[in-house]
Amino acid sequence: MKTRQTALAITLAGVLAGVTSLALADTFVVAVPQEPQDLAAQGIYKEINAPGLRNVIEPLIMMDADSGDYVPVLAQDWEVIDDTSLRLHLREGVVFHDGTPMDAEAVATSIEFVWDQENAFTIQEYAGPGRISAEVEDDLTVVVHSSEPDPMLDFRMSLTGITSQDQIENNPSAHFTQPLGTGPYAFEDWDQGSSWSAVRNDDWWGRAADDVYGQNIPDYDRVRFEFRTESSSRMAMIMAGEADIVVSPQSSDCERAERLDGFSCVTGPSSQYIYGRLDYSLFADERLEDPRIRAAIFHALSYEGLADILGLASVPQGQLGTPDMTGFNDALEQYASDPQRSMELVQQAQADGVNLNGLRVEVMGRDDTPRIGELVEAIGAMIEAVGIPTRQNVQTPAVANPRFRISEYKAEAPRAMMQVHVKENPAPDFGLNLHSNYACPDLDDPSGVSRSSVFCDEEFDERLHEALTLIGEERHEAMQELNAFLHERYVIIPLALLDRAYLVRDGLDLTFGPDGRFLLANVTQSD
Amino acid sequence: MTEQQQAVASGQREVVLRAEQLGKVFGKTVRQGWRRVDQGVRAVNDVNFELHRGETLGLVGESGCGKSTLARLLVRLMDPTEGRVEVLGQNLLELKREDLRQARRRIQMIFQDPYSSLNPRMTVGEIIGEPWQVFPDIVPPAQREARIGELLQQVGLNKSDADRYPHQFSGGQRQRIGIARALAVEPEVIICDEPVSALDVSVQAQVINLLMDIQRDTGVSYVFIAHDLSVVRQISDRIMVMYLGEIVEGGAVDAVYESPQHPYTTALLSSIPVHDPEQQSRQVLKLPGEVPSPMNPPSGCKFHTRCPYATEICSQEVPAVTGDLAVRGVRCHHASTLNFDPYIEHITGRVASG
Amino acid sequence: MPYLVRRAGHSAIMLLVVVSFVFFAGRMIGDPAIVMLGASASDTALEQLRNNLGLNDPLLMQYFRYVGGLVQGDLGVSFRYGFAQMPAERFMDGGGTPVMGLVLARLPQTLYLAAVALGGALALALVMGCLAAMYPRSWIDHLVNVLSLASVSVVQFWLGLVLIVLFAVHLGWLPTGGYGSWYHVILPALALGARPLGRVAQVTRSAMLDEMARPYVAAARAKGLPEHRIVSVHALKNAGIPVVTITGDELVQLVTGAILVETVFGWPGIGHLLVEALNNRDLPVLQGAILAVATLVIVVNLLVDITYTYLNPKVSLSSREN
Amino acid sequence: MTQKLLAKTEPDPSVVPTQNANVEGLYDEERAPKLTWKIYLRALFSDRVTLIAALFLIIMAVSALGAQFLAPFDPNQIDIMNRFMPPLSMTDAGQFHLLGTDQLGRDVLSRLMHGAQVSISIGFLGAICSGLLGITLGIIAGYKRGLFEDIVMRLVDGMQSLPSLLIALFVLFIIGGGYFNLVLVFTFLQWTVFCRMARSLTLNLRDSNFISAARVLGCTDARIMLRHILPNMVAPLMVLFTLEVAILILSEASLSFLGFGVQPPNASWGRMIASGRDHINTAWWLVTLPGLAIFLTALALNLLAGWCRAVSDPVHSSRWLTPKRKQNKQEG
Amino acid sequence: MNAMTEARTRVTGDRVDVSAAPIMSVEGLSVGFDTPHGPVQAVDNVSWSIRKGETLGIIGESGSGKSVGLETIMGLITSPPARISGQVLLDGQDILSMPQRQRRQLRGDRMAMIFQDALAALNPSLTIGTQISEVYRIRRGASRQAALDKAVELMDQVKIPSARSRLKAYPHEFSGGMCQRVMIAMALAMDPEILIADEPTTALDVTVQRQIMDLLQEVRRERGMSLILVTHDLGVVAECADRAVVMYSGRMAETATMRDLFRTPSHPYTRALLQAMPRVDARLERLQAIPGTPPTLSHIPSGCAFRPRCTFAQPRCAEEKPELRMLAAEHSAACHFAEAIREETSHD
Repeated sequence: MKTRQTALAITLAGVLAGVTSLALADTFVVAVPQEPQDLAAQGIYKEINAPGLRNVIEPLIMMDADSGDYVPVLAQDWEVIDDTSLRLHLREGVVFHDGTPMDAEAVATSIEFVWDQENAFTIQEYAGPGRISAEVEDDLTVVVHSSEPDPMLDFRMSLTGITSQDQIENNPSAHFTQPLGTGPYAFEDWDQGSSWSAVRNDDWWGRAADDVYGQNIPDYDRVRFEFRTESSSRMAMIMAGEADIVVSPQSSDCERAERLDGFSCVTGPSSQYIYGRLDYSLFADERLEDPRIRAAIFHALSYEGLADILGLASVPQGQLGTPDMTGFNDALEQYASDPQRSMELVQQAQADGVNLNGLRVEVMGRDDTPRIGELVEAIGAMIEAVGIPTRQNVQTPAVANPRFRISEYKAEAPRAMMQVHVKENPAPDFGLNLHSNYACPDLDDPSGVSRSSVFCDEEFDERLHEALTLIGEERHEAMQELNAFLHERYVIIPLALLDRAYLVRDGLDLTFGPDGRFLLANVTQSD
Repeated sequence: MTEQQQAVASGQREVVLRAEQLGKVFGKTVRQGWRRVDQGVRAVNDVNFELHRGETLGLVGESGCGKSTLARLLVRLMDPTEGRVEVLGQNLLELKREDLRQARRRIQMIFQDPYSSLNPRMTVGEIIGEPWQVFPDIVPPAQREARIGELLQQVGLNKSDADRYPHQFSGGQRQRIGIARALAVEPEVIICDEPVSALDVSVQAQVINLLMDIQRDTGVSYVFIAHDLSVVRQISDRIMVMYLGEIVEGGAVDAVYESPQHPYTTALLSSIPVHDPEQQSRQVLKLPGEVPSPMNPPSGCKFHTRCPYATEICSQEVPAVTGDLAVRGVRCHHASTLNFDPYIEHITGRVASG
Repeated sequence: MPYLVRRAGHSAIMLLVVVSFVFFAGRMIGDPAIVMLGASASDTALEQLRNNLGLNDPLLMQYFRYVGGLVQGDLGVSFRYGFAQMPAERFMDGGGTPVMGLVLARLPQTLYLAAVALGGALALALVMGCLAAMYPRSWIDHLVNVLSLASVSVVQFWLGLVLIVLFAVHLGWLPTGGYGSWYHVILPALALGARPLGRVAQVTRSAMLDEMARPYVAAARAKGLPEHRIVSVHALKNAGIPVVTITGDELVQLVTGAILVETVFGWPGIGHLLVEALNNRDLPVLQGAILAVATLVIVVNLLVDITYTYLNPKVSLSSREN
Repeated sequence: MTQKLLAKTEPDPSVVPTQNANVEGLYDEERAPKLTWKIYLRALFSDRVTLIAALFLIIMAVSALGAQFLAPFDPNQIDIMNRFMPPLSMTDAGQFHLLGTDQLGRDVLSRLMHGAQVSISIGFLGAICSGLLGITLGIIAGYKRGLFEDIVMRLVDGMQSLPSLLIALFVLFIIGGGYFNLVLVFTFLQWTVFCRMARSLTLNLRDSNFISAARVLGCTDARIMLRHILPNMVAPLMVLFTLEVAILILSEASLSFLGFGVQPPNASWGRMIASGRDHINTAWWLVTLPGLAIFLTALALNLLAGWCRAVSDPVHSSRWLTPKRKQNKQEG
Repeated sequence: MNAMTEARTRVTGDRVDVSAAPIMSVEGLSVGFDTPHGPVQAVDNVSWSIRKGETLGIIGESGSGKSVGLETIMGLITSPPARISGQVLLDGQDILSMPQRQRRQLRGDRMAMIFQDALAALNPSLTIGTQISEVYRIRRGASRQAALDKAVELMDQVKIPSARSRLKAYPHEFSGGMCQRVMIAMALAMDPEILIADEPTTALDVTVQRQIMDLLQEVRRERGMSLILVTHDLGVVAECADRAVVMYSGRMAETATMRDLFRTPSHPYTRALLQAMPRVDARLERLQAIPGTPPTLSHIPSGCAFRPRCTFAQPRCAEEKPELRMLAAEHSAACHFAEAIREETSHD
């Protein structure tokens, strides 16, 4: 019985495949590194969650990374009422792909659904201190509230995808697999394990609007996102002409693209950076609290070299963030690469009775970090070279090893782990960074967001608390000082700032969108 | 009668091996519902005999008649399901593991296939000397090498052969090695399981002569199993004929060969091709069919399906043994009424003229 | 047929062992809630998710619920795919992406790939093996020997990579991967079929050599049968038993090979699903995929056994042991 | 028929007279000449393919064993300035990299040699451990029979009907990768192969008369198993062992590909492929060379095992051991 | 006494026209092989012939080359790998020089062969009916049903009871004697003129051996076939054959009519063999054993192969290979002293 069905399925699949491949003449193919977990609206807050989903689901507003200003999308206008509420005026005449209108009620439903704490959505990592609710003022006006003062409500709204109210209310399971947004492309099919695709939405509001985002009105019949985990496979796809654009190429692929005809590499800055979190005061091996040992480790690394290994990356300026962020300290230099000094520091420490016997710095990476294997090996080799033994470890099933969680530290003996990790910070402000990476985590506080920090310093916590309440230039200066404070103490090693890169076949131009998402609206035919 | 036969008849000689009501049922207990039922193959049934010192007991029968099983029961390579085996008065079946090993010194075995009965990875010296690893008291270590040489010479091989491997020898020579190995523990009884049937005609005679010489010199007793009646006659003092696990006739060898009382014995004797073209005008008692499967043996007399003389009673009643099978006896309803003389003229005739 | 019933019984017990092993061992990998939400998830979200998934119940209760679900064809709900993040009561249809659906969606692709790979390999291997056996020690024999050994010595995923670079990138003859029309299957099938090709050819060759040395072949020649009939009817049917055994064996190994090959080629089969589940610590899918593979393997073994009885009349279904 | 001996001629002096039954042997020449190592060697030398395979394995073994002394560079010495150097290139500092450098500027040849150490030793260790376990259980099961055999063989059947790499994956997923975990998992999975073979060989041997003879002689079970059964299955087990080493080397590569192999910075061939695969389009040697090393090693092992099996096969061995005749010698 | 017994067992020797031309004659046949230990000569310059309706016994121990020679005649051993020389004339045509295709036509049609281990010589996975009928169907182009009918007829002829119902049986369901009957039926399918029986009864019990030998003689007589009977059992030959060839180590030692062979054995080997046999009719004090063992083919002694075991051996025997010499009509022996030995025995 089962076998017969299978046989049938095989035959049918073969026939259908033959037919459909012929039909897909004007399809824009994007090779992406992994399959999305789901296509729920909350997924648009981070590009790697579901590449391309932003073409189907749109937010109310989006941020222009260059200027740091918000630009209109589904909301044409908005105003901050106070530090707990924000009023948004919606665009008129927009409909979801299922034909239902995008009105205030629909938007309110979407906002409340995405930020609902009952729903264990990952977007909660960007949740503010309060609960978010939305209120319909009139057909096209929505007021968003936070139960606690939240100066970044507009930022959170730029992360929120708006989808059909009808679907959320009546068919919630479809919300995760068949997104119904308002974007220029309407979801068509998700061939699990293989690809997902969307067809052109001829009713897209952007065709008529004069304040539409992007470079052009996208005009491909269909767009398909092919999942290829192997970067060499993705590269092969564009070389073989099977893909128009490849997401996340290797730097070596980009170098190769320079030499080869047929495609080119487009790069630009991103908000992703790689850092090494070296265990400090919290549950750490006490020898790591010796400033000489820490300094020795920090100075052992060749940051140029690491950026070179990573490719498509640059050496950061000794802090976790990009120069356009509030709180960025221009005066801070990256730690000097000086193995000689490191060796001296180690010897000094040993002369003072610091016994390095048994210390092994465990360099550990999660494998969703680009080039993680090489990175870990290189870092390990560099630290070893100055006389500090290491153990290197790439956690393969990368997702959420409990050992990464601070709360799990309690369960282990004093640790000496340097966790190499990639992080994306979509906010134009150091506040979130400083809080989540350096504030002493309150392990008993269930709502705390600072749980990736291994640093506990009362002075720092106090000053940060103060700084977070400031705004404007005051905030900027306070955070600059905090960055300098951390820099001196060798808390976290900023390893590299990553570039964004796409392989683009000849005949196409791609510019990075204002909010760093892959948008077909930013792709133009050059011929 | 030879001296030995006389001695047997008079019961003067010591009994070295005794089998009493020996039986073996193969196979498994089959589960029928909750009960377990024996669904076995009765390979050997009700075998009784005594073997005296220096005597040879021949055992003949067709393939599948259970004679090899019997051999294995006698050395306890298999455990019988009933009956007992005594070696020099010791019941092998009651012995504990260690005592059994010790008792094995008394009874040894020679195998049919000279190719598979020697460990190809051991030298001849190691093979022959192995029993002394197990029973170190038989020969002191210092004398072992010399003793191996002696044994090799006793079986007609060279001392220098001790360092060679079995595959360097011919079938007949290997059989000699097997004999030397059996002799190494100085046994009282040797069970010979078809020791010459795998050998070439020209070599058979050597091995038979050797076995007879050894018996003459050491007084060892043989149970000699074969399907070749000529060979059995040459070496045995007494003979037992087996059919489907049972002894159907037994007695002194000349008596059985010259006046068989069981139709099966007669058929065997008369079926032998005689290697004399002049001797062909004789009557042959031919048996139809082949030995039935032991899985479902015939009722009554097990031979009745192939017996030219079978009557109704044969298929209904199990025949009783007339006389003592070990001395002179037969298991047949009609033994007293049958005359087989025409079928064994080629045997009796020769005796008369020879 | 009592034999089949007994076999099925054994299979069921084995499946249960696998289920239990996979269920309990799977729990050693850590808290599924953290797995789903990531290291930076808040404890509230985690707790919420654990409630949603019933992870706060006693382990045994979860186990029985799992087994109970299995009996009804329910493999549970994926941690990764879909929407387990929402409390179940919010869904009118119960919610969650059923693992069964995921597995069933991927199974045909894997079977398709396996069928092409094995079918091609088998056909080629039988020819190769027979040729080698008919001309022993000739150049044909040597060639078959080296080729077949070479194809069992190659690392499948490496072969896949090399094939992609060669045929898709440099020559541009075939697609680099993905699932689609018939030519998509060629490269993955080549990479996957190499090992069975070699193994079956080897076994065919030696089995045929053995059979051709048997007395019945001499007897068949002596009665004047043409050589092609002796090879193709007499010897091949008897050589079939080891060939079927090894083919069944290879089919089992093929599923494992598929894990790597499907990953390299982006083939949406069960192997790919499994690797994704591994990488994402998607326990229900991992369990489901392993169970699907185990079931497949058991079915294959049963088929092999049935084929035996056709090939070897001495083995009958009612009497076969081991 | 006469039984009288003809006395016309004197018997051949080399033959002992017939009358003496005790010295009937014939010693003027060796009976069945042993298949000496010379014959095997001659056959090996006449089989060019196998000879090359054997030589290759010797080279591999030497470079693996002597990696510490023979490798031109420290395999973990990174050199950021000289990454992705193709084979046969010279750095500015004058270091010559025969097989180029990898993505961290490490010498590929040195890593291949150290990788050989890891890969081959995992293969060997895995095969030895699983062999010891499997053969022990197999012999005991085959010799003792009974309940023990039932249990062991049920276990073997069960385990063999599961795709082993999948189970390996799952177990490694739980206990983590690494050298000893790999060996452990390989042992756990592969013992069944040895067990099954050892048992079936034991069953065959068990019915041999020389085993019966040993039992009749009063040998203990342990002695029979060690002295009589084990030595007689060395040849097929060695063949199996060789094949298993090849299989385990391949398995190591597969598991490394999925990230369960040895941990960095140690090199193994599988890990080299796995970490080089991102660069396959740009630095072909990173994937091709370790892949070839695995392929050739496994091929050589397979060829050698195949050859050993062919020459130790009682039915076909003579065909393989017989030197090839020149065509012109043929008649008719 | 009843139908089970027959007054005469010997059914040979009758009606063979001694003057008739032989239907097959083997002339100077040699077969050699390469082994790891060097080349061996399995059959060395063997010549004999057989007439229509005759039974020829070929006697020899293992390794004497008796089967190899016949397998070469049947075309089961070919060159290469073997080295074959000499001629086998069938109706005056040398079959060894024929192309393979033509030789295959002879098999089954002109000559057929049955083997020692019948169970092994039957294909375990095909039914009896298929195996008996296939050659008839393929070579004669008969329909499936006709071929099966033929099979039933043949099975009746070889006295397999309830033949039709056993068409579907497999060889393993048959006993050894039954398998041999199936073999014979298979061999008879194409009505051959010469039947080669290679130790047809060695694996069988005495009582079954008797049945099979009788059957062979019966079909031979009915069809006027010639029978070549290969065996190591002198008794079987004595009962069945008209003439016999004695082989030793690949060479012919002696050939004679049965009467001559047993009355006046003229080769020391034949003599010794006859003396070494234990007798069913008497128990001897000692058997006259032949010393030593038959040589292996790779180490055949120089000169006369039997020399090291021969009580008559002279230095000459080590140097000179004795040729087969005619001693009397239909009696030849290959011994330097054959005449003397013949003289000696006939006086006895």
